[in-house]
Amino acid sequence: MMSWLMAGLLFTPLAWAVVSLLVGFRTGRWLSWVGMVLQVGASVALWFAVARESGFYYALGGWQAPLGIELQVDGLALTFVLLTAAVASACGLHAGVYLDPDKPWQRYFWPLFWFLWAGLNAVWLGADLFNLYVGLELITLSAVGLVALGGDAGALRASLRYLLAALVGSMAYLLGVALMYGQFGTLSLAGMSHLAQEYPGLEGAGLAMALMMTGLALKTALFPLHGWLPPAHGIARSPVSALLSALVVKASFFIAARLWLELGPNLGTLALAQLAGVLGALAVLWGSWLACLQPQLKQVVAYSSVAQIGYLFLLFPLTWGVTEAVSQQAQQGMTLQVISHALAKAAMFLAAGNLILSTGSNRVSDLAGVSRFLPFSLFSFGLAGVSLMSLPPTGGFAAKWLLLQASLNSGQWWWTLVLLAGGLLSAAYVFRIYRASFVEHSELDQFYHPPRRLEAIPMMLALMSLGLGLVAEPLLSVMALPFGEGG
Amino acid sequence: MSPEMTFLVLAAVGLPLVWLLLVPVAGRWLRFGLPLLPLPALVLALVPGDWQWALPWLLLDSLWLLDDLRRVFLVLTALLWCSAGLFAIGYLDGKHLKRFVVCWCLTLCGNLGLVIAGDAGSFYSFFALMTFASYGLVVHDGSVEALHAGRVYMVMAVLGEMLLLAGLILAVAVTGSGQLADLPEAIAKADHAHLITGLLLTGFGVKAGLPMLHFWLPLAHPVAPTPASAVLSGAMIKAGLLGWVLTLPLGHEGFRDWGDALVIAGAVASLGGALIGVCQTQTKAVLAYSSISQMGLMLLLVGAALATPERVDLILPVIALYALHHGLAKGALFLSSTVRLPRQRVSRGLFWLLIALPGFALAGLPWTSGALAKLAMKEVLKADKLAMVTAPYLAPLMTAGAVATLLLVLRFLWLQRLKDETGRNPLALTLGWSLATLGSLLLFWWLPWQAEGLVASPRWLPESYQYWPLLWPILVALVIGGLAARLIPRAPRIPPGDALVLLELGGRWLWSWLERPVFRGPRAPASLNRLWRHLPGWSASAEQGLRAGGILALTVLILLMAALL
Amino acid sequence: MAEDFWLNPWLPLMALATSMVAAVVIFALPEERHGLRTGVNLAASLLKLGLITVMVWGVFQGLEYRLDFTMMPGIEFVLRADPLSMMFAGLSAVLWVLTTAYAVGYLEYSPNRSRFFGFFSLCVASTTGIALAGNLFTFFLFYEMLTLATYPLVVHRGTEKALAAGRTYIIYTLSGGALLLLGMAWLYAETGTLEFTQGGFVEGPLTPSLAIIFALLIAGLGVKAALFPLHGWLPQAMVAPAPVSALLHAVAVVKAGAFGIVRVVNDVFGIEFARDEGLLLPLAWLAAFTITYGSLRALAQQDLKRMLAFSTVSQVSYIVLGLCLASPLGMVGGLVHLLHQGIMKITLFFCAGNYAETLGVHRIDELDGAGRRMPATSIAFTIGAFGMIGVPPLAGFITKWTMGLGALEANMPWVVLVLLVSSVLNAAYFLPVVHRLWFRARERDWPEEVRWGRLETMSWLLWPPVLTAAAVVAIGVLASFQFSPLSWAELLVNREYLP
Amino acid sequence: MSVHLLYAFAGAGVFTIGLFGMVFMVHLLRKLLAFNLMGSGTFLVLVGLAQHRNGVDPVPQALVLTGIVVAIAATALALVLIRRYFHLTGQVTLEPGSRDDEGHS
Repeated sequence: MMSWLMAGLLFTPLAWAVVSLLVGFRTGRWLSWVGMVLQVGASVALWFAVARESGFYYALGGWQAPLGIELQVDGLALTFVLLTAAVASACGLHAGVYLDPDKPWQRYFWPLFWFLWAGLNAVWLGADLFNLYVGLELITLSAVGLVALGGDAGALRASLRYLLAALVGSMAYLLGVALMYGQFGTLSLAGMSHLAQEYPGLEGAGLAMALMMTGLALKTALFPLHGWLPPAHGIARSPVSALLSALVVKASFFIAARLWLELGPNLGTLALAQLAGVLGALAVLWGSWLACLQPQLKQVVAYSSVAQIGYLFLLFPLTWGVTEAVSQQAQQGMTLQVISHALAKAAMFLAAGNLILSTGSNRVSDLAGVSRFLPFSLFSFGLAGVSLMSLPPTGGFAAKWLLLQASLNSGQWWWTLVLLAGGLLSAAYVFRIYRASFVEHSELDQFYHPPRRLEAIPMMLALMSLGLGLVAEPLLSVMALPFGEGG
Repeated sequence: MSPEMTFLVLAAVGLPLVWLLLVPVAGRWLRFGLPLLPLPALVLALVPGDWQWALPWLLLDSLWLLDDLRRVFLVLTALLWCSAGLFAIGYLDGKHLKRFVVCWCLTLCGNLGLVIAGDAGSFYSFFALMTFASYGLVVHDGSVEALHAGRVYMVMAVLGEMLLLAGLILAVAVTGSGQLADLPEAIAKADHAHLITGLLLTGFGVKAGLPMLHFWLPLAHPVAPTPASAVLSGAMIKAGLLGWVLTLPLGHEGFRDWGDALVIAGAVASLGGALIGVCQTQTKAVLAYSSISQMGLMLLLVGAALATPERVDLILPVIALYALHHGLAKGALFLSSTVRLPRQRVSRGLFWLLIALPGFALAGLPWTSGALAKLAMKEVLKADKLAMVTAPYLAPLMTAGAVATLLLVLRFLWLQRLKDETGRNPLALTLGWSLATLGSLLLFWWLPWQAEGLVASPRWLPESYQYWPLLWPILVALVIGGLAARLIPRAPRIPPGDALVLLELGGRWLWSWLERPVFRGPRAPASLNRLWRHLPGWSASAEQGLRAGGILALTVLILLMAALL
Repeated sequence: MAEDFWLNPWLPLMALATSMVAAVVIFALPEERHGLRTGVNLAASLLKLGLITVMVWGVFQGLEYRLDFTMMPGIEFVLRADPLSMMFAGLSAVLWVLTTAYAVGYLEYSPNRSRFFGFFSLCVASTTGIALAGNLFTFFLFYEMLTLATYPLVVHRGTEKALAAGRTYIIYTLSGGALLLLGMAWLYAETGTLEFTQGGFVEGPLTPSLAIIFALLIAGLGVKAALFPLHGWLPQAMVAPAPVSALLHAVAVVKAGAFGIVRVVNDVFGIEFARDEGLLLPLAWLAAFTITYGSLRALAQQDLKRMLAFSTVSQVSYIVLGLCLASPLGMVGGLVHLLHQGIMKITLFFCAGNYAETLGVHRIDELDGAGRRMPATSIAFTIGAFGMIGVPPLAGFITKWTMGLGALEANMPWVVLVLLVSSVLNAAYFLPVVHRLWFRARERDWPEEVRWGRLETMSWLLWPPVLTAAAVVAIGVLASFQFSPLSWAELLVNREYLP
Repeated sequence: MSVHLLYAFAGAGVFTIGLFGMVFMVHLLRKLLAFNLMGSGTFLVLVGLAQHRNGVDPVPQALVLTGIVVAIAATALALVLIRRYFHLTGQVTLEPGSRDDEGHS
């Protein structure tokens, strides 16, 4: 049973990727819907399995690490698998309608989409550093492909920039992995953590850590390494942007966070933790500020991602050298932030895509008068915006609340200011869009309402993000599912 | 309380309000209700027996009641409003009739209600209703003078209301209950007894024309429609007096200095008012100053009562008597100011007699209410029975007051003669005026006065030895008046409202200061605006720089992190 | 109602849901279905009024309605009905009915009505939520929701000015929300609970961090309550349509702030604790200054609604000031003003809207002679204005009287002086308007006159102000009646806060 | 110092050169080559360091094999993109200052 599930989660996407490479877009679409159902089913089944028993290690095909692929199935990984299933399905459904099936290059969409999904699952479930690297690369390459798919010069330029940045990041990470392996002789995170505890003060481990962290920060687009993100996310097709912003950047952050939580207590320093926090804070401020200045709708959303990613890096100072309870709060807050941002940002990009479809323009100022027609997508956009502003009862609020508590309880009150300022600045750019839609003097008297399905999907995502705060308690309980050896 | 009485009380206060409901539907016949409206109140005043009616759900736990003191005021108020209403039927043209009726009814309701109010909340409510509604009566005419007078009236009224509110709140805070009957004792015991006394004195003083708070009177009376002036001066001004009597700590020790201060204020009012009044050129302005002067005389009584607790029971009936006397007489005089004289000699003489008699009554002509009031006043203010510094001066003051009063009346008559309007009067107008005059001349004959046998009915007539003291001031005044008419070709002009002119200058300066930019809200400095304009551009180029140098930044970051670890 | 009626815990949620559901339905309705929309609106508002009435009766009998569930570790979502919440919920329910009716008339023939009424209902839902919130977190939730729901109403007209006002509004209120959030998070970190508790849950002694938390909470709430210097958004927001202004000023937004301050002082810190530790005195000074400042600014205004806005700035601080007196009567005065100010101010805004809609008049100096043209509206305005001044026997007087007594009870006589000065200033800016209405002759044509048959204006527009004006008189005259606002406030204070 | 360690150090050097190239080269193909240099450097370190510490170890060999596959895939993708980019624009650089954010949805 379990092996089927695990295989389903990793190999179905790969298989679907290969198969859909052989068929056209339309057939691929049918195929993919079936695949999505399978994926969602497998994810939910995994949830039940873990809830019934507990988390476990799983060696794929019976091959033990380091040569085989070892998977770590715990509450956190499960949460992210579920999140991926939800968001990727939503984006896939949206893309199936949104993309023009008659363009020849669209046939590559589904393979790339499935490769991406496979990479994501690999990262969530991966237990050793090298497999994480492979998953990461799989994600990167398919994401770049998706950005470039059928694009013009601008899209290509953006995707090239993205690719180069991501490759450099991967290399930095890989070099770090190499140093780590040289040092510890193992690739398993757990084992490494164990060894680091046993032999503190190993020279070279610090450099390895730095390389990995920086590489991952580059891939996560932490300020000031975020330059590649806004062009790529802004220029890609909306469903692709949604996938990229919601999930792809989270993958590298997920690895960074796991590294930090396992190795940080022994290898990290206060200065490093604070540096990460400061960069995160700067990302929040700078990203939000630039989002306020962008003339184009999707650029606003893309810069908003830069800002929201900044929040995530507050995890580093809030889990270093604090009590177990505070660290717990910070981790919970971070998980919620990842989830709520994923849902909200996906909703936002999809809604933005719909709005662009309706108005025929990507410019914020062309939204003038749109609110008169009460477009569904504007609502979705707004609801997602509420989550980004982290107002209650959204998941964003729950996350912010936990982070606030963590920073207050650990005495690092300065992060509260960042959290609050970030909320206000995000309000500034969200309301900029609203404001534009309320302008009354436009000549607009016709309005193209996109197909219902296109509009329903972002709304669903936005509502999920909105309701996340209401179900934060059960959600956090999934994350905190116990972890036992075996499997 | 019997149901009939309940109904009567409700009718007395409520009838004017009910009449209001007719305003939207009624036409020109609306005015015919005016004399009827106060009738239930009049009946109420004449039904013997004191009563109290507790209304715990109304306002702040209300109590309405009627006792002897209030009864006098109720008679005065109802009668005067009645005759003024009658007069108004003939006086009014159709202009702004509805508005006038609305204001009239509201003012009437307030004026009647405050008399029977027994608790601070309802008293103050009715008082305020009267104050604010009567604004409409003052500015009814809509002329520039009327509007100016209205503004002055309103400013002073608001100030008065606020002083009053402060005083009442302070006093009620001490008692804990809002009953007026408990107030004097509470004030006497309060920590801020003198503050409260001062607030109440000045608060009611605005209405009662206390010197330096009197400015609105000579402005408002001339411009208001005549029936309105009559009630303003006859009834409403007495509301202030009633307020004093009900709330000041009369009968309690410790306010002797206040008594002296009031006497001085009264002296200033009665003599100063007269002095300024004779310089006026409008009949109604003269009458207004006369009211100020008369209220000055009543101030003497209030001062004496405040200073001599043990004499309060004697003085209060005299105050009531004096108020009744002055109210009716002054009402009659005001009404007469717009009466046209008939052409025939005989009836013309009769008219002059009827016009002059209330005036002479004010001066204390024997066989009039004035004589009764003056005598009673003299009796209670005998120097040997009062323990005041100013006690010895009271008698001469009263005499001087009588002279001054008559001088004002003579001035009024003189100006009235100058106007020399002849013609027919509308019937209602004549009736109203006659009613007021007759009331002034005859009413007091029937009233059962009881003040320790002092002026007890039926011995209201002056004793023979009293004629001379009553008469000689009248003679002196006649002589002075005659001489003045001969010798002074034109009276020096003093604008109505005297010292107000200076105050208004100050007010204008203050207003111009308020309009300065300080109160217009802050503005961001220009440099900040400039910075704000350039910021987006700078940010965009910084972002371009970051994008280009991203990988360089990465290198630096690796090194930095390695150093930190 | 039986004590153990199974529906009891759900009543608060139902009251909340009526307007919420109404909002969703209205959003879903096509723009042209005006009749149906009006029906939904009115039905929902009446239904809610009924529910609130039931709860008021229950609360009066000592029942407590409560619904809670856990959202996050340690954070509960709590709805409950106690006397204070009933006071505010009752106000919003009553005025929602009237404002809805008014808005139906006001927006007749104007575009975007679906959007307007949808957000309008959301706004009311948030207000109800604020009223029924059982802990600070739930309060905050609806407080922020109110901010968001109001923005579309403020910018409804879509003009440059409206958009600028909306921007100012959102900047102010969201910043306030951020301060509130910080204070709330800190408070939670210090005390570990947020549940509104009778007598407060903050334990002495006063530490500096508690004092800062208090300041943060008050500042956050003070933005909406328009305490100086956080009042800047209010006068700008008056560009919104009149029903919205009415809602902003009378029912929802400023009241939410004031209500929040009441909650924080009473149920978080505890009135006695706050008083004894000297937290209230600075707040009282601030409120007193705001009262005076607002009135002074109102004096200089030429635009009627702008003047009313500054008047609100001044009046809302009465509530805070009354609370800060921390004496039974003072609190009664403050609390009762929560209702009184709402009803008086809504009357004034309705009337201002009527003048604007029927005559095209926006400025005070264009009002000459409006009393003849629109007597009913003008009478309502006059009553409202006199109420604001505090002329007896109207509602405002009851407030002033009670608060004045409370000030003396609390041994803060200077407050009486503030009350008087403010009354004088109120008179100084209201009386000239009243004078113009009634005692100035009309010399020019009205800027944009619209005729509505026999009545002076559309009946949808006419009746709401007339009714509220009648209420201003009634709640003043019948102040000691058993279910009057004053009695309710007394019940509240005697039962809960200063027994 | 063993020969393995020498490999590792050489690898670090190659990596640094590659990084340098990434930063300062403008031509896209050169950047791609620089990336490949970085990759090679990393692989050297991986193998060299591991052998130095743990003796003969098959794991790094396997890892490097995988890594090379990944690098080839990435290079291929980059080449496709660069080629198409050159066809569309005639450019071989991502010139700084150009507006990247125009275009379609």
